[in-house]
Amino acid sequence: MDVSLLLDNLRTPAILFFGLGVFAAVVRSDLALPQPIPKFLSVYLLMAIGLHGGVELMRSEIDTSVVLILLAAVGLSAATPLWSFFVLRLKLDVPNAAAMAATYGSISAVTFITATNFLDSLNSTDPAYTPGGYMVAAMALMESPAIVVGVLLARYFASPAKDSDSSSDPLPQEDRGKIDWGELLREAFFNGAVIVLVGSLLIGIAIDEKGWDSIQPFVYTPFKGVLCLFLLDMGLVAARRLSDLRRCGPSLIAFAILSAPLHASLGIAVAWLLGVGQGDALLLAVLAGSASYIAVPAAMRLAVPEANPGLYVTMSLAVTFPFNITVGIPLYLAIIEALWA
Amino acid sequence: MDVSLLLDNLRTPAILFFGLGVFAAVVRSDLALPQPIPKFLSVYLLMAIGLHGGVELMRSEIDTSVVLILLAAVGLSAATPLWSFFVLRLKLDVPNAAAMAATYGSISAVTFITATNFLDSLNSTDPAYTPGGYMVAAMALMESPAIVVGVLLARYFASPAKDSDSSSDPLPQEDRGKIDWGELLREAFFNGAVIVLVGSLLIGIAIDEKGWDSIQPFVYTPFKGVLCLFLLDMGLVAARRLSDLRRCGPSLIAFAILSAPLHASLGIAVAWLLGVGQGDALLLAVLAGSASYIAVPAAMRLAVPEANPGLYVTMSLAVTFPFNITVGIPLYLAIIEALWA
Amino acid sequence: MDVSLLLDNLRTPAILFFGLGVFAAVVRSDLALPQPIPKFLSVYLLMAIGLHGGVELMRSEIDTSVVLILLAAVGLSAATPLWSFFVLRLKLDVPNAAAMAATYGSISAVTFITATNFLDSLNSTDPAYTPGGYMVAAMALMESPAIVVGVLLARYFASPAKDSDSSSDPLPQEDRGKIDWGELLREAFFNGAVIVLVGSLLIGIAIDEKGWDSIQPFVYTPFKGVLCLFLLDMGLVAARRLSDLRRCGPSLIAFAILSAPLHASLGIAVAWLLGVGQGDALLLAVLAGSASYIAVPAAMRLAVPEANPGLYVTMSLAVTFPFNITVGIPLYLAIIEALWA
Amino acid sequence: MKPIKRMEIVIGTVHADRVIEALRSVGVTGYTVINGVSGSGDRGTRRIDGVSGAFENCMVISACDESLVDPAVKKIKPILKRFGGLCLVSDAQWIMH
Amino acid sequence: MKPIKRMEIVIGTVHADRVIEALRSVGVTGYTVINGVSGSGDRGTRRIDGVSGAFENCMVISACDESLVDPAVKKIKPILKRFGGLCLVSDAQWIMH
Amino acid sequence: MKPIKRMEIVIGTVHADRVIEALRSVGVTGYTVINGVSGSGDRGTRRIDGVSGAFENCMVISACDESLVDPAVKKIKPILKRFGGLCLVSDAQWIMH
Ligand SMILES: Nc1ncnc2c1ncn2[C@@H]1O[C@H](COP(=O)(O)O)[C@@H](O)[C@H]1O
Ligand SMILES: Nc1ncnc2c1ncn2[C@@H]1O[C@H](COP(=O)(O)O)[C@@H](O)[C@H]1O
Ligand SMILES: Nc1ncnc2c1ncn2[C@@H]1O[C@H](COP(=O)(O)O)[C@@H](O)[C@H]1O
Ligand code: NA
Ligand code: NA
Ligand code: NA
Repeated sequence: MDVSLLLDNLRTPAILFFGLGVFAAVVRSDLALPQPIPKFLSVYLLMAIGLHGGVELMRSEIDTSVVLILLAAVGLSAATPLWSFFVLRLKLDVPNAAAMAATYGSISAVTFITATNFLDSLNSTDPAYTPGGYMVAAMALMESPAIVVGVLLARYFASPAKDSDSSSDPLPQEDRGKIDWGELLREAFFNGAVIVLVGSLLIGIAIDEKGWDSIQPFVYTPFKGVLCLFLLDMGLVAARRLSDLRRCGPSLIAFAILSAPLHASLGIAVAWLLGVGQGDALLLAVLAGSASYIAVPAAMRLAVPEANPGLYVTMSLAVTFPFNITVGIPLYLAIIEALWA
Repeated sequence: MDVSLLLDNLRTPAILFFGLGVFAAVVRSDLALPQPIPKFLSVYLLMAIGLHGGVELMRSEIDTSVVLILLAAVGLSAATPLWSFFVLRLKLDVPNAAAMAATYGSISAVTFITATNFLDSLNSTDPAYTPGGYMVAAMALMESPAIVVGVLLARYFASPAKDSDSSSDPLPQEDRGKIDWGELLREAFFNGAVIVLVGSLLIGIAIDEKGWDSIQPFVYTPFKGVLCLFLLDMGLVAARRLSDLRRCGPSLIAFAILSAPLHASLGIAVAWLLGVGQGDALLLAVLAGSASYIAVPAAMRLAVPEANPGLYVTMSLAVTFPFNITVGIPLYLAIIEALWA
Repeated sequence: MDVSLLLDNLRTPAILFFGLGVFAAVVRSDLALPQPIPKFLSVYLLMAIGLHGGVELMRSEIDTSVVLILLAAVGLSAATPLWSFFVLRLKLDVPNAAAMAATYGSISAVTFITATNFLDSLNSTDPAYTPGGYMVAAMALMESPAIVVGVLLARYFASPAKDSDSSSDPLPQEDRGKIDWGELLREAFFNGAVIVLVGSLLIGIAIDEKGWDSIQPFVYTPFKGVLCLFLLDMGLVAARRLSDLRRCGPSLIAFAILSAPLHASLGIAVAWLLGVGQGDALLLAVLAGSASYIAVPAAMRLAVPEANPGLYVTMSLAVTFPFNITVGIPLYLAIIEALWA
Repeated sequence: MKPIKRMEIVIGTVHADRVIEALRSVGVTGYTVINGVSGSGDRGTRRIDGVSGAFENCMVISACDESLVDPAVKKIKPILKRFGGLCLVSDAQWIMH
Repeated sequence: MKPIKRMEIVIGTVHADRVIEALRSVGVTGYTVINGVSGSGDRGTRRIDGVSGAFENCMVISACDESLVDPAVKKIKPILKRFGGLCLVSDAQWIMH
Repeated sequence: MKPIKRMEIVIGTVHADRVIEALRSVGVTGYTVINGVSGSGDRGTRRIDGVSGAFENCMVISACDESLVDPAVKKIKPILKRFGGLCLVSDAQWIMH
């Protein structure tokens, strides 16, 4: 692996601020970006990436290869939870394995954004390094399928309800644990992150260049600076969860670290088969290799409340996310450059 | 009416984001911009519009027609609550009719801003389409009179206090319900929205071009993008109030929809008499036709607590505001273009 | 003193917004920027000033005079609390005198930023008016020493514990009041303000021009506008504390007003001895003359909880801060211009 | 003054609507909601840390007639059993105005 | 420990100063205020939805001597009658420190 | 239902970790924290005004077995003595789920 790629990545302002956040948490500083600032920043980032993707999509031509990429993206998001579930069942019970599988099948928008940022910072003149606007659509399409698959897994393999407490339970047996499908699908497809991302993408497509010019001083120009602030907070949050790792055990941590390059390699393989450029390939790798810590946890708390968020959020936030944005992104690009050469 | 104006308006990013917010609320998404973010954004918008108006005011010449516009604005804001009150009394008791009348006499800054944004998006080369900075002053002057008139109406037509509970009331009869004029005037003229708007206007007048250059990358360049984010939230808030409409009854809804073009027509008539340009005319129409949902409700909760905010806020926020920013603004401009032609 | 400097300063947008905040508080407006917006803005300002300082530092040459300035800064921050403590002991008990001394030994980042802003607004072509990036490092170095000195003073001169309540106290005598040095040093050197400032400074040094270009639309271009919004809030907060002044007594107020130009003069003297330019001299004056209201109070609440924040925060926030940003900055510059001429 | 019961329920914010609906369904229409609450219980620690609001709690406080407590509790218990949380009932005097 | 009364008042945030002044006027100087509270009562539902903070509630909690409750209630009642709200009084033990 | 004790502690947010650690050290693992609380007491008024969060309070509420109250109070008292605050204990019924 070309070590200069890794160093380049570690020297981008965004990653340095992530490191600052980690440092602050480790020395137990009282530094904090209290809620709802991080939530606000994440709405901003999703809106910005969605709009920009939509505008780019409008500017470019859509051919069959784009449709294939989008289909492949959905496929990856639905397939990775399946094998993950069975691997995770070796260590976890059904609800926890299903929630974790859904988490790792879905994607992390901030990892995607960080990868875009990294590609940009390379200042490459090769157009193959500029990802297409449809990659944002691919991201949007990958958020939800894993949620649905995860809940189906949790349901299908659910152990029969324990009877021990049925006497004290005022609800009829069949009422407990039933899936509310309307609610689940709403949560999967209409959760805040998906709505903002897809909505902004569509708005980016709908508006004309004049409209884009009028808003891009807010949604485009300051984007990378805002990302720094957001990653500062992510560093704080991720590092503060490090102490929870002990309770998770080494096999889970191994899964969290190994599944990232594994899933990313799947993404790279698909990208290679589809013959897309290096930029698109990196983003597909990052989408496949990243794990959700916003949309999926929110959905799991509703649909699989038996699962322990102390496991699936901790893994995706404190292990997979830092791995991907520091080492993963340059590593995947190194693999791609070797293959594409 | 020129339907292309309507479509132009519906395709501006700001209106599309309003629609996205409405959609998210209708599908019961968990999307939210939690407090105090919306409050922060509204302070930003008022500050930005005030500063820009002040700077424009400084750059332009002030003649008697400007003074006449300002006087007309105050007149409209004080007169519309009067007739509204008597119409509303057909359906509502005194406190509710008074609070509603005040709401519709006052103005909605965001509707004003959206109209400015719309004028701008027309990219017209005709200088008559560029409103003067004094229109911001007109807006500032229209916020408060309606509040005072509303409270006076509530007081003047107040039913005598019911005696039924006087025995359990430890306060002497005359103490209850007395207006605290100091508090009322403070609320009318010094509420947060008025202070920020008027203060920023004056600061815009006081600073020189160098000062404006130093702050406009924050208060001017990103303005239209921030408006999108704010309207996303407004869409959420307005649509979440739609369910309260049932309790309000059709006559109130009819008032909320009809009073907007009616008051706007008054504004257009005045503008026509004063011979101002199309831009100024549209803004005067929008000021007259819009209803408050920030400053007035805050004042009414203090001065007319007997009135039910479930009525006056719901009407202005969930009916009049969406009507104005989607259909109203292009409609009023179409009328103006027909008249001015 | 050149009165035009004073008027120039009072006409900068930032100071005018501070005045607007004061006005709003005095007329008891309900205007507010609720938490955590001010906290968010202060993180932004520290991040922005740190990054810019780091980048400037990288661009300039570091010579021995820079090292001397930094040493002088630390010296000022450690020395001013000493004499302040003994003066304050005339009126205050040990904990309050120590906390107040620490407050006045440390610095106010927003005063520093306002001074930078003021220098910038002068549009001077003389390079001596452009402060070096190392002045941000000087500021960062001055935050913490005063905290340590203050706590040492509180400890060294502490009165022996009162025995009257020892019977009801379940902890052994020696346990109460013991300093937790680990915690104190963490609070002094790793508190949020210091971390963000120093971290951003180092990141500013670490990144290259490309990295700076990518983030400066967020951290540099809108900076002065954000400062306006922040000073609006500072005006509100400072003026709302004015009512607490009565309880503080005239001698404390005299200290708060007089120590500012006194300490600033010390800073000017040091700057003069070191032969630095007018810009650097002004910033050193402002650092010496300003008092902390974020980092130090947070540390004092932990380490000297017996001290009354109603005294030390009120003095620094409601007296010294307004004095410095309105009158102090132009006054110090006038002195500097007279001396340097 | 009138003696009433004070119910105090801690529940994940995402589940709060269920609790409020349960209260309404038995006739409890007065309640107060405190948002942005964190805590710790059988199911671990719930922080309000950045990023997602999914682990935020809220506290619902309701003063109601003693006769409504039993039906309300019957409805709320299964929600707490499924999603975790806490329900306390205590005595208080209601100042009638 | 010392037995005291715990007063718990829900009031619109814009009216909170009145309640606090009422408490102070009868000698209650210790209180705690929780902001950003929503709820529902006789006068409908109060959300903390965007835009305006005009419909936000807050909760004022005060532990005070039994003898202060009656005068405090006398002052607070008319405020609640005019602007809506809730006042509960319950028993508690105060841990003296 | 099970009778338990309800502890309610107001403390500066910067000191909250001490209180929670004290609770945990005696075996109280269930608690709820309300942040962003202001108030007034012997040591003056604590606003949540801008700039610094150093003067914010928080409220820690814990329902626990009567037997845990005394050891918890023993640990919490010195914290309150040193940093100020309030601790109330009252009776409640815990709805077991
Ligand atoms: N004993 C308790 N006292 C106070 N709050 C509690 C207690 N137990 C649980 N909670 C609250 O209820 C939430 C969910 O509890 P649990 O389902 O037990 O994890 C926790 O995060 C706490 O906020
Ligand atoms: N029974 C109740 N229990 C808890 N909170 C209440 C109750 N009744 C009213 N409230 C609170 O007091 C506020 C005003 O009540 P009201 O004046 O009855 O509309 C409501 O928005 C609730 O937050
Ligand atoms: N009697 C009381 N009732 C309610 N809250 C109190 C009371 N006394 C103190 N507090 C709270 O505890 C905090 C610290 O109290 P103190 O140490 O007495 O200044 C205050 O800021 C209040 O929030
Ligand atoms: Na994935
Ligand atoms: Na109007
Ligand atoms: Na100083």
